[in-house]
Order: sequence, then structure tokens, then C-alpha cells
Amino acid sequence: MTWIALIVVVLVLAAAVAVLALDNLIGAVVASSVVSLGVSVLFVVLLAPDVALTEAAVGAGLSGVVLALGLRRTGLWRLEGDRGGAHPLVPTQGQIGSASGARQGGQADA
Amino acid sequence: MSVTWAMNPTLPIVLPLLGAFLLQPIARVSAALARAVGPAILIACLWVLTETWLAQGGRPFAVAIGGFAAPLGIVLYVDRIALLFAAAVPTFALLFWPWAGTGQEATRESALLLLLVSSVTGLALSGDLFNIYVFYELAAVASFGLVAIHATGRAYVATIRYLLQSAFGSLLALVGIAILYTKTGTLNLAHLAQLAPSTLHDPLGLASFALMLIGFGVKGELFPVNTWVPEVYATAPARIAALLAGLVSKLAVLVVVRLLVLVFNQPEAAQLMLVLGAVGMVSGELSAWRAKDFPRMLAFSSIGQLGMVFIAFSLPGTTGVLAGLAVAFHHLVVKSGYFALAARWGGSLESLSGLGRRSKLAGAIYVLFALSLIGVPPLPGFWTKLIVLVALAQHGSLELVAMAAILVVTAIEANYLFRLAVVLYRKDKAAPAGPEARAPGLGVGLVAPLLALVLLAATIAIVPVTEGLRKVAAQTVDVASYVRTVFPPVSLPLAQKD
Amino acid sequence: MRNLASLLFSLGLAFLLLAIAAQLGFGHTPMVVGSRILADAQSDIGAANIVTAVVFGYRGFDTLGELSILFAAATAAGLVLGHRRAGAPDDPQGGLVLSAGADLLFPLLLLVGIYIVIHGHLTPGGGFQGGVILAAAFFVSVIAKPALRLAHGAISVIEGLAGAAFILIGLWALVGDGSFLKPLLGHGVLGQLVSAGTMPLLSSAVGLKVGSELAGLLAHISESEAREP
Amino acid sequence: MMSLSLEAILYTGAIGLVVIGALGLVLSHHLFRMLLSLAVAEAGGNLLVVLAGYRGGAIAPILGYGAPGTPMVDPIPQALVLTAIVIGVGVQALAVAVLVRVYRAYGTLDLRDLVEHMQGDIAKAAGIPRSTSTHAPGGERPLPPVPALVRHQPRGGRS
Amino acid sequence: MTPVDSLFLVSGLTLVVALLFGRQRLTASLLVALYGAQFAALVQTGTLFGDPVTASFGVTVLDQPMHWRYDALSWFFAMITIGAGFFCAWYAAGVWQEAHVKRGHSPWLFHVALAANVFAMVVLLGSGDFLSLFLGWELVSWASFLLMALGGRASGRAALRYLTYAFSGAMAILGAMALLYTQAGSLEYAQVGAAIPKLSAGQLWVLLALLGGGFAVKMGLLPFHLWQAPAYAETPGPGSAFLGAISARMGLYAIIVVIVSMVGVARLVDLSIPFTFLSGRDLIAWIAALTVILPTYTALQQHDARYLLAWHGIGQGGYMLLGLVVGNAVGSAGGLLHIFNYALTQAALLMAVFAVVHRTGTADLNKLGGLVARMPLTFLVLLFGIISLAGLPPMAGFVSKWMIYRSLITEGMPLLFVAAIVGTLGTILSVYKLIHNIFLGQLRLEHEKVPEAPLSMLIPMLALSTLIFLAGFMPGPALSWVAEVQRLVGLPQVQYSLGGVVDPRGGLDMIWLVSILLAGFGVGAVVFYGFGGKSQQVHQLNNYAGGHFLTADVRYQYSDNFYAGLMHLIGPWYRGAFRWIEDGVGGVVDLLSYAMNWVYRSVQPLVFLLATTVAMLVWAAV
Repeated sequence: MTWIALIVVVLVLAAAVAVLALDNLIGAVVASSVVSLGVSVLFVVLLAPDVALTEAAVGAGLSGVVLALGLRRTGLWRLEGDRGGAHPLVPTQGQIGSASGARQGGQADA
Repeated sequence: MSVTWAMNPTLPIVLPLLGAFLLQPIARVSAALARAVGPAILIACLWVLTETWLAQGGRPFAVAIGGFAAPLGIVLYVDRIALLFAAAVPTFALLFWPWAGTGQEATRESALLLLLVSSVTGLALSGDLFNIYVFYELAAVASFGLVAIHATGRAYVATIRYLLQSAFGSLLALVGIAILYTKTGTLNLAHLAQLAPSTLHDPLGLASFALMLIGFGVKGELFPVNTWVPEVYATAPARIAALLAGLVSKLAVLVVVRLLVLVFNQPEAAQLMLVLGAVGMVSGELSAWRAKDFPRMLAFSSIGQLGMVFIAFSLPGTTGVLAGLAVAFHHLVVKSGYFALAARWGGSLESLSGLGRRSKLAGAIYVLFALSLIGVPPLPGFWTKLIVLVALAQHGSLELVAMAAILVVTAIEANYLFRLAVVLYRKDKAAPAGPEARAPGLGVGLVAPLLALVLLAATIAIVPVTEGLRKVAAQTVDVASYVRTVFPPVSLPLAQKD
Repeated sequence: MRNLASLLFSLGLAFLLLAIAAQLGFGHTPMVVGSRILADAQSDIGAANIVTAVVFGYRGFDTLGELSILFAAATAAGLVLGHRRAGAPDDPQGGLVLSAGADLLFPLLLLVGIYIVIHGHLTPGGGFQGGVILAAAFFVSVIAKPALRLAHGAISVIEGLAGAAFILIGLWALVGDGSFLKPLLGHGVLGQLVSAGTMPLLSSAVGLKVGSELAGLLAHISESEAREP
Repeated sequence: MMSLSLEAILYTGAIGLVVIGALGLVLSHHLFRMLLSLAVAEAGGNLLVVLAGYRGGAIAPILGYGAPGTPMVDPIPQALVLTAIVIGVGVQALAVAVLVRVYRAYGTLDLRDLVEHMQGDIAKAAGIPRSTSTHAPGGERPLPPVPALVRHQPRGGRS
Repeated sequence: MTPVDSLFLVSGLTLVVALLFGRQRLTASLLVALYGAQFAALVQTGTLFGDPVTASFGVTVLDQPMHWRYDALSWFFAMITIGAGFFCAWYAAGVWQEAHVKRGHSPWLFHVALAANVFAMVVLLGSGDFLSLFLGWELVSWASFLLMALGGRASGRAALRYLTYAFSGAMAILGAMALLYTQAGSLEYAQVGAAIPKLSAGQLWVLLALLGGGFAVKMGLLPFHLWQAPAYAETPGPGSAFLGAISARMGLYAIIVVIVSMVGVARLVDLSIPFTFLSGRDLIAWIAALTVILPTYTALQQHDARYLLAWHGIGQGGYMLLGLVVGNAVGSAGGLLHIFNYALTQAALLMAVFAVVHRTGTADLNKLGGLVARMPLTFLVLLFGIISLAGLPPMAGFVSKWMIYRSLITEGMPLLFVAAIVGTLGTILSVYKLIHNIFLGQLRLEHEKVPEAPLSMLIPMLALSTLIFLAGFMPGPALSWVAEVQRLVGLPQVQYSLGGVVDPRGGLDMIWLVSILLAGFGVGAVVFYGFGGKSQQVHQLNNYAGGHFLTADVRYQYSDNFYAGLMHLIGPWYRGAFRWIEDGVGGVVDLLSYAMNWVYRSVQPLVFLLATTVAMLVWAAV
């Protein structure tokens, strides 16, 4: 029991770090789903089946889908990650067209 | 105590929810009906609350939801302060109701407003910590939707920043609740009030209070978690800003006050609140002094005012609560009125030049509110300030520092408010094009005069008003009666059983 | 610079929280209210799954608030995303496998969702979990065939009515029995499908509402125009 | 330091999640990643709440399993967490919706650019010259200069 | 319905009439009548020689009673106030109002502002406890703000300055009230007066700093004097005269009520400043002395008649306070008497100056000159005024100043005496500059056709000048009022006769003095004319300078850059004295506000959240 918990916790923490560190956002989303899954396992360990079920369905499934959709809609759905790799936590100019941002900032009020 | 179902305090919470749920289906049937639903429900809530007040005559009573006696179930606790704030909710919602809007967007907006109303009423009435948390979240989500109504890019950015801050804050509050529950094993405020002296008066309890203070402080515009205020108020419609700054913030403060009075009744907690409040007040007023446009000036000044509210409520005993109530309600009226003006005066301060000469009434109202805000006798603002100062002067050195801060900051406030007043009455040949040409939202044009009248009425009837507030305060700080009301003596509360 | 500072602060937060956790009693926290509920749940409500009993019984009001939060989120999202312009580009069709799988999956998910919803008071699960699965059922097909639209009008009507049903059940109890959301209709036999009074009704209302809301929300996001090339 | 009990591990995990989430929220400038960090932190928070109700050697709070009389874990925190999870996902969905619009408005999700854009637009809408709006909003000095000593300097230039 | 009620009623009625009918032209004269009625009502109260009368109304908020009552002190100040209001309204009633309207201002606003000022002061002077004191205080501040803000942009800026100072002062007073409440448990004069003697030295210092500071702002004492001159000078005509005459004295009233009568001069003398040989009394006295000197010499620099007089107003306030804190019978009487005399003088002077402005359209001393030929009566009024202001016989100002000097000598304060004399020297120089640059020298071309000031302005001016002379010729009546005030406040009473002060160590009898003076003039005239001297009418241009006769096209205007040498000598010392305080405060506020803005504009506000959370948890843990 304890050992399962230990392993899962380590896994979860690693996944959490991955969420921050992974450079391409799809990976980060997947990592966050992994976190939720791990946590739901921990819920089972904690004798909370309902919570585990919910966390699995909502945390891992639903929010993963929502985030993936968000990625898709914001056009960040790119598997190849860093171009001109900056700090992994800072989005690189490759991902974000600041120039176009300036252009579209004008029509934001329209 | 038996309460007839017609004036059950559950109704003011549930009816708006019902309305919000049914608004879309009704709108598919008839648009006119849909537009009538919201106001009708608000008026109904107001009626229920008034009936309750009249029937109970200010005697506190508790209602167990689902008939599960506290602390098993959730209870609603109804006393003077709760009724006061709860009654303020539908009133101001009506004042700032979007009468003009039509179509799908309007329907959704009114639905969100109804949700906001219900949640905020819940904050006022609920007697269960987690239930309060849920309503707080509901208020947050509803307000996210509302502040993004101007579908502009800046509004969306402000909204997302607000959302992130608020969500992180409520996460901290949740952690605080977890600590609380781990130590006491209950969530009922009255039960907590019983257990607190034995379990919560230690560093851990203080820590959980700190976390909850940060969490609930987001809506209360407490210092470190209020950076969303200026940008949101500058990008959201003035109506919404008025509701958030005037109403929602006060209810969040009320939650913190309940916690402070019932559960964390210890000097350290009060000091924590005092310090944060003082910092918030100073930072807000100082920033307002530099603001260049009307909405952001109001935003910063409301930060400052709420800082003063926190300071006042942090004082122990009846005087503290009395002072806090006075400041809170004064700010509720004045700041709502100001945002009603801001619906017309959106632009930069310079562009307002000479407006006071063109629209006499608006200018006069601005000056009246300004005078009351900085506390010029005999307007109510003066009395509130006097109460706060006298209460502060009677305590320790920290309070004295806070008092000095209030005095200094008020002078600055006077400077920037009347710098604008001078601009308003400046003689300008060239009428600046722009913001003031914008027509105020229907109804909003009437709100400012209405609130000004309220202010004047309070000036004349200052004696009964203060006496009434004192009664309310006295009842609020009476923890014993709170516990007695929730746990009637017949059924002994399951006190420290294990 | 800021990164360093925030790193330090986070470590401080970690240390403090751990210190707090270290002072908290592990595993044997005072179960003041919980034990009472465990003792009374059967007689009070008659649901086998006490968590569900708490969710829909003792803390039904929280559940109502939670429903409203989902509703608020859905409404706000609708307000934010607005309506899609005519002729905005769709996502490419999912492959044959995906669409066929979707058709296959749809009834299955529907069934599972409904089961979980109505057995909420007996087995783990309940309105929310079931609702999520129902939403998934609809959503898979949307993913597979981006061209087909969910009937938002119908969805909004369903969620509105479902939420109203929850409240009306509560009000019925209020008018009839003097307190909001009081369980009615007797307890029945523990473990039976038809037991625990109004709870299954509440549970299914929640299921419907959550399902339709989430489906609508997802559909909204997925239908919002793909970004300009 | 605490012994390596189950709770110790779980508390460490939960707090670790919260802190890592907070760290991500503070460190990253990308809105989407901030959202993910928030989700992580919330998972940690939920874990903490459930832990509050856990007690060793008990069974899940479902009647009919295990011998009657065996102690059960506290059901209330589980109920709370159910609520909290759903709240979390609702907020997250709304956030994603707003994100989509933000991206469509400004074409970027980098907070630094976005704040620049936002302040600029606010200033533009209010009719404040941009240069003074974002960095130095600069109100007037509190007291205008003394007319007596400024406007009435004698003409014979002795000073 | 006590007499005080009727006084408030009439004063309020005046305000209401101004509010309702201020636009009609006839209202102006009606208002003058109403001010007269106020004066009658004041006399009716008979509180000068009788006992204090309490108003029948009052209100109690949160166990704090607020009530009003009139006594000799109130009577004295109210008499001056209403009188000033009366004369200013009269001055404004006729031609001036029409010109004011022509300049695009609203007469309504002016009448309302003036009436509001008088009403506010009547309320303040009737205050019976600290609450009503503060109420009246604020009313006065805001009423005068209204009066100041009437003019154009410049006056708006000046008014904002004033507002900032005044409100900061008010906040100091409010803080002091809160502290007093904790000590006395009430804000009634009686309880507070009973509590003050129990205060420790430290507490008393704090109290003096807060209250004195607050009152000093309104009075324009150093270093809080910078707002006053511009604010008063930019106010349109009669308003400026009213403010200059009495408004600033409200600070003095409050000082008398609280510091002189409650704390008491004796306590001030005992109250020694740590590490120095000075006492609290010396401190105040020296502040007063500096207030006499610096603004007076700043006035010397002014090139605008209005500003010159306004700066003087600040200096004269210094004399009054100086006389009061000396604390003996003659000195305090001199201080109080100077309030009355100075009000007459300043009103007359400003009215004369504004008459000139009305005719010529400018108050710039470098653009005027030689007007004596055109406006002889105005010249006469100004002459009376400056003689009185400089404190020379036979005018009113001489009496009060003489009393102050004398008390300074008898009390053994030679240094302060010297300071006062230096101040007077500056006054004489500057008032000479005033009359010279306006009336003497040569007439400017553009002023060839200037007529005498209109009658509606001239009559009040002349009336005031007559009063100035009478008050100097027989100061007895005024001294009798002053003596009553002293009795009430608890100061030693001055012995007076109709002609002046009776004092075993040598009094003052103006009747003798004036008659001797006039007799001297008479003898001179007899000698002159008796020995056949005859005066000869010469045209202004018929003179001889710099080697050639002046003609109409070459004019010899030597009023520009007056006192150049003196200015060169002393100018740099205090030009803009104490402005560094303003600039410093402004800079600090600016800086702080910028820092706060930075907090609210940061890209990553969550850092602050995190930091605060950690800090709070640490604080909670330890």
C-alpha cells in the first residue's frame, strides 16, 4: 500500500514538473492529465472511490479534452517544440507571432 | 423557531437560481417575458427579506436546510447584519439592472446577474464554511462572465488575469478550510465558534485564517490580491464595476468578519487584517492620486476605501463592527453612485473639462459624493470617519499608526478628488469630443441622483441611522447568542465528543 | 531576478505547508460530524453510498451551488465565445476509423452514463460522474464529425429544465415539509434501486444538467472558429 | 522529519503539487501554461482535503461492504472534494474560452505582451496619450506653483 | 427661541435669499439690508456684556452632543465678520456687480458664496463643543473655497492649493479630537478643559502640534502660509476684501478657544522644550515673529497690488498672535484689538485697490501711477489705510501695535520687540511702494481719461476710512469689547478709557495725541500762510529732470523695479521661503504613488500574493 502510494506520488510529482518544464504544450497537457490520473489513484488509496471516479472522469478526461481543444483553437497544436529554444518556461517567439499580435491588437476593439 | 415557508431565507437564494436556469427556455417562448423575469424575481426576494425582517423584528434565527439539524447539515443564519446585507443585494442589482439589453447576449447577462445575486445573498446568509466557499466561487465565476461583456481584447485580458488570481486565491482558501477541518472536524460556523477556543487559538489556526483571508480577500480587494481591480474596472461596463466594487466586495468582507468574530477571535488575526488593510488603503489612495482616467481613479479609490473597511472591522468589540458597518455602507452608496456617473464619464480626466458646467446635476452630485467621501461634516462620511478614528485611537500603537495613515491618505484623497472637481468646473470654450457624449445606460442615469438623495437623507436622519447600526453591531458580536440560536438548548450540540 | 525570488518564495511556502502538515494529526483527525453522519445516514436518508448521501442529502445545498457554478461557467463561455460566423472554416473531418468508432461508442457511453447516474446512491458514482460520461458520449461524435452541430437551443432548454427540476424538488419539500431539499418519499429498502427517497431523482436531474452543460460547453469551444491562418 | 508513513508520503505529494502549481503560475509567462499549473495546484488542494478525512484502518464509506461496525473514513471531505473538482473544471473551461478570445484579439498568449496591449488599449479608449499611460501615468503635482512668486517676477531680470 | 436662534435664522435666511433670488439685480441691496439685520440680531443677543446664551437646538449622535452658544468672544468675532460682510456686500451691490457680470461671471454665485461664508462663520463662532467646532471649521473652509474658486483658472489653481492645505489641517484637528476623546471621554469643552491639565508634557506637545498646526494653516502662520496670498488675491473684488479682513482670523479664534483659554498661557510658559532653554510660549511667539517678518518682506517684492496686500495680511496675523501669547493685559488686548483694526484697514485698502482695478483694469504696480489727480477720494481712502496698516498715528492700527510693542518691552522680550519693529519697517516701505506706484508719479497716457471711482464703491470705502480714523481717535469702545473678551477667556483685563489705555506705568490717550498732532499741523499752516507763503498750481508735466524738460511724449516713470537696491540686498534670503516644504512633500507623494502604481501594473501580480502568503504564514507560525 505504502509503496504504491510512494511510487504514484513520485510519478505525479514528476508529471507536475513536466507540466512546467515540457516545451511543447501538448506534452504539458498530457502531463497534467497524468497528474490527475495519479491523483485519482491516490484517492483510491485513500478509500475515496467516488472522488477517484470523478477525478478520473473530470480531471483526466474532461479537462484534458477541454485543454486540448483550447490548444487547437489557439493554434498552438504543434508537436515539434522549441524553435530557437529559449527558457522552457518562456514561450518562444516561434510559437507566438508578436508581430501579428500588434496587428490584430488594433482590431481587437472592433 | 418555526418559519412559514413564504418567508424562508432559502428563497432569496433559490429563486434567482431558478430564474437563471429557466431564463433560456423562457426566452425561447417569449422575449418580453424573459426580460420581465429578472426584475420580478429580485423584487420578490426583496419582499421576502422585508417580510422576514418585519416578522422577526431583528431576532436572530437559523434554518436547517433539508431538515438536517446543525452541525450535520447546512444552516442559514439570519440576523440583523445578514438581513441588512442580503436586502442590499437585490436592491443594488435592480439599480444596475440591464434594462436596455435585448437578444441572446442580454438573456445570458441577466442570467449571470441573477446567479451573482443568489450567490452573494448566500454569502450573507449561510452559516456553513464550505457552503460559503461554494457561493464565493459562484460569485467569482458569474463575475468573470460579466466583466468580459464588452467583447474587447483588453476586457478579455483583464478577465483572464482576474480569473487566475481569483482561482489561486480560492485554492489557498480551500487549503485553509482543509486545515480547519483537520483540526476541528466540522464546518458549521456556530460549531466552530464552540470548538475554536480549545482547538484553533494557535499558530495553525492563525495560518488557516491567513490563507482564508487571502482567499476571500480577492473579492474584498484586500491588498496583495487586488491588482485585478484597476484593469477590470477600466474594461468592464460601469454597471458591473459598480456591483463588484460596491456590493460584492462588501459581502466578501462580511464573510471575513464572520470568521473573525465567531471563529478566530484573537488579537493576532485582527492585527493581520489591520496591517493588510492599512497597506491596501495607502497603496490604493496613492495610486488613485496618479490615475489619469475616471474609472481607474474610482477603482483605486475603492481599493483604498475597502482598506479602511478592513481596518475598521479589525477592531474588537461592538465599536469595531459599528465602524466597519458605517464605512462599508457609506462606501456602498457613494462608490455605486460614482460608477453610475462613470457610465457617462468614461474618458480621461482631461476630457471631462467643463462638464460640470454643461450638466449641472451631475457635477453637483460629483461634488456631493466627494465631500462625503473625504468626510466633511455634516455628511455621513464625516461620522463614519469619526467613529473609525475614535475607535482606533483607543487601542495600541499599531492602531495609532493606522489612524495617522487614514488622516494623511484622506488629505491626498481630497486633493485628487477636487483636482477633478476644479477640472469639471473649468471654463472651456471648446467642448471636448468624446466620452460624455456617450449616453448612460438606461436607468443608470437615474441611479446617481437616487443615491445622492439617499446620502442626504442619511445626513438628516443621522441619529436613527447610527443607533440602528449600533444595534446591528451589538448583535453581530454576540457569539453566545449565535451558538444558542443554531443549537437550541433542547438538543445539546455534540460538543467535544471525542 | 523575479524568477529567483518566486523560487525562494515557493520553497518557503512548501516548507511552511509541510511544517503545518507535520503538526496536523495524521489519520486520526477528530471526526466530530463525520462519525455522526456515518451513524445516522442510513436512518436519515437510506442511501448505501454515504458520500452520495452527503452530497445530495446533508449537503444538497452545496450541490445546488455547484450546479449553478457549472451553469454560470457554461453561460459565461457562451457569452464570451458568442456565435460562430457563417462560413468559418471547420476542422478537417476525422478519419473513417474515428467516425465509425464514434458511432459505435455513442450508445455504449450513453448506457454507462445513465447507469452510473441512477445507481449513484448505491455504488460509487452519481450525477456528476454519469453526467460527464453522458457529455463525453455526445462530444465524441462532435470530435469525429466537426461539421455536425449540437442543437444548442435544445441543450440549453434541457439544462435549464433539469436545474429547475432540482430546485423544484427542493421547493416541493419546502412547501410540503417545511424545509428546503428535505428528502421525501420514504427510504425504501437499503440497496434497492428504488430507495433513498427523492435522491435518485435529484441525482438524475444533476446528471442531465451536468451532461447537457458540459456537452454544450465543449461544443461551444470546439465550434468557435478555428484561428485565422 | 516525519516517519515514512502513508500519510507523510501523501501530504508531501499534495503539498508538492500545490507548490509546483504555484511556482508554475508565478514563473511562466504563458497563459496556457499558467492554466495548467493552476489545474495541478488544484489537484494538490483536493488531495489535501481528502487527506483531512482519512483515518488509518478504515473502509470506504459505503454501507454493505466489509463487516458492519468497521470504522469508515470521514465522508464529508470526499463530498467537498467532489464539489471542488467540478468547480475546478468549470472554471478551467471558462478560462479556455476566454483564452481563445484573447488569442484571437492579440495573436499571442505571452502575458508580458498582453499586458502591454491591454494597458495601451485602455489608455487609447480613455483618450490618454500612450506614452504617459503605461509607465508614468503622472498626475499633476499636488500643489500648483505659487502664482505670487512665479507669475509676478519683476521684469528687470534680476534673480 | 433664544436670540442666538434668531441670529442663526437671519443668517440662514440671507443665504437662502441669495440662493433663490441671487440672479435679480435688486437682490444685492436686499442682501445688504439682510446683513444689517444680522448685525441687529447679533446685538440683540447681548452676549458681549451679558452671560453666554445657548441655542435651543442641538443634536446628539452616538452619545456625542453637539450644541451652539454665544459669548463675548463669539460676539466680538461675529461683529467683525458680519460688519465685513455688510460692507463687502454694499461695495458689490452697485457698479461692481454689473462689471462682474460683464466679465462673464455669475452674480448669483458670488452672493451665495459671500452669504455662505458669513453663515459658516456665524455657525463656527457659536460652537459649543469640539464637534460643532469642527463642523463650523469645515463649513468655513469650504465656503471660502467656493469664494476663491469663483474666478478663472488662476484662482482655481490657488483654491486647490488652499484646499490641500486646509484639509490637511482639518485632518490634523480631527486626529487631535480623536486623541482628546480617548483622554477626556467626551468632546465637550468642559470635559476636555478638565482633562487637559492632566495631560503629560509629551501628550500636550502632540496636542499642540496637531491642533496648533491645524489652526495655523487657516491662519497662515509659518510655514503653512504659502497658500494664503495667491488664494486671497485671486478672489474677485469684495470677496477678496472679506477674506482678507476676517476669514484668516478664524484660525486665531480657534487658537484663542483651545490654546489660550483651555491650555492657558501659563501652562505654555511652564512647558519647556527639551534640550533648550525655550518654552512653548517662546516657540509660538517666535513663529509669530517670523510670520510678521518674512511675509512682510515678501510683500515688498510683489508687483501686484492685490498680492502685496494679501502678503501683508499674513504678517499682520503674526502681530495678533504675538500680542496674545505675550499674555499680559495690554499685550493680549493689543492682539485682540488688532483683529478689529486690521479688519477695517484691510477691507478699506483692498476696496480702494479694486476700485483702481475697476477703473484701470490692472493691478500691476508697474503699469500704474499718478492717479491721485484722477481719483483723489480713492487716494484718500488708501492713504488712511496705509497709515493705519503701517501703525502710525493717528489711525487705528497705531493703537493696537503700540500696545503690542509696549507689552513686549514690559514683559522683557527685547528680541521679539526688535523683530516686530523690523516687521513694521518692512510694512512702511511696502505700503509706501503701494501708494506711490498707484497714485504718485506721473499719470500714464492710457489713464488720462480715468474718472473717480463710482459712488456705490466710494461710499463704503469712505465709511470704512472714517471708522479707521475714529477707532484711532477714540479706541475706548473697541477696548471695552476687548476687555470683555479677556474676562471671558481668562486673561488679565486691560484698563481703558475713552481715549485709550490706562496704565500706571504710562498709558496712551489718543484724543490728546491726535489733537496735538492736528494742532501741530494747524500751527504749521498758520506759520506758512501767516508769513504769506502761497501755493502755486503746476501741471504735472511742468517739471525738470535729467537736464531737460519733459514733454507729453517723454514720460518719467520711476516706479518700475522699486527698492532695487534693497531687493538686491535681501531678496535671495527668503525669496520663495519655505517652498521647499511644499516641493518636498509633493515629491515624496509623487514618488510613493509611482511606486504603488508599479505594484498595480506589474505583469506577474501573483508574486506579491505568494510573497504575502509566505510572510503571513511565517508571522502566524512564530
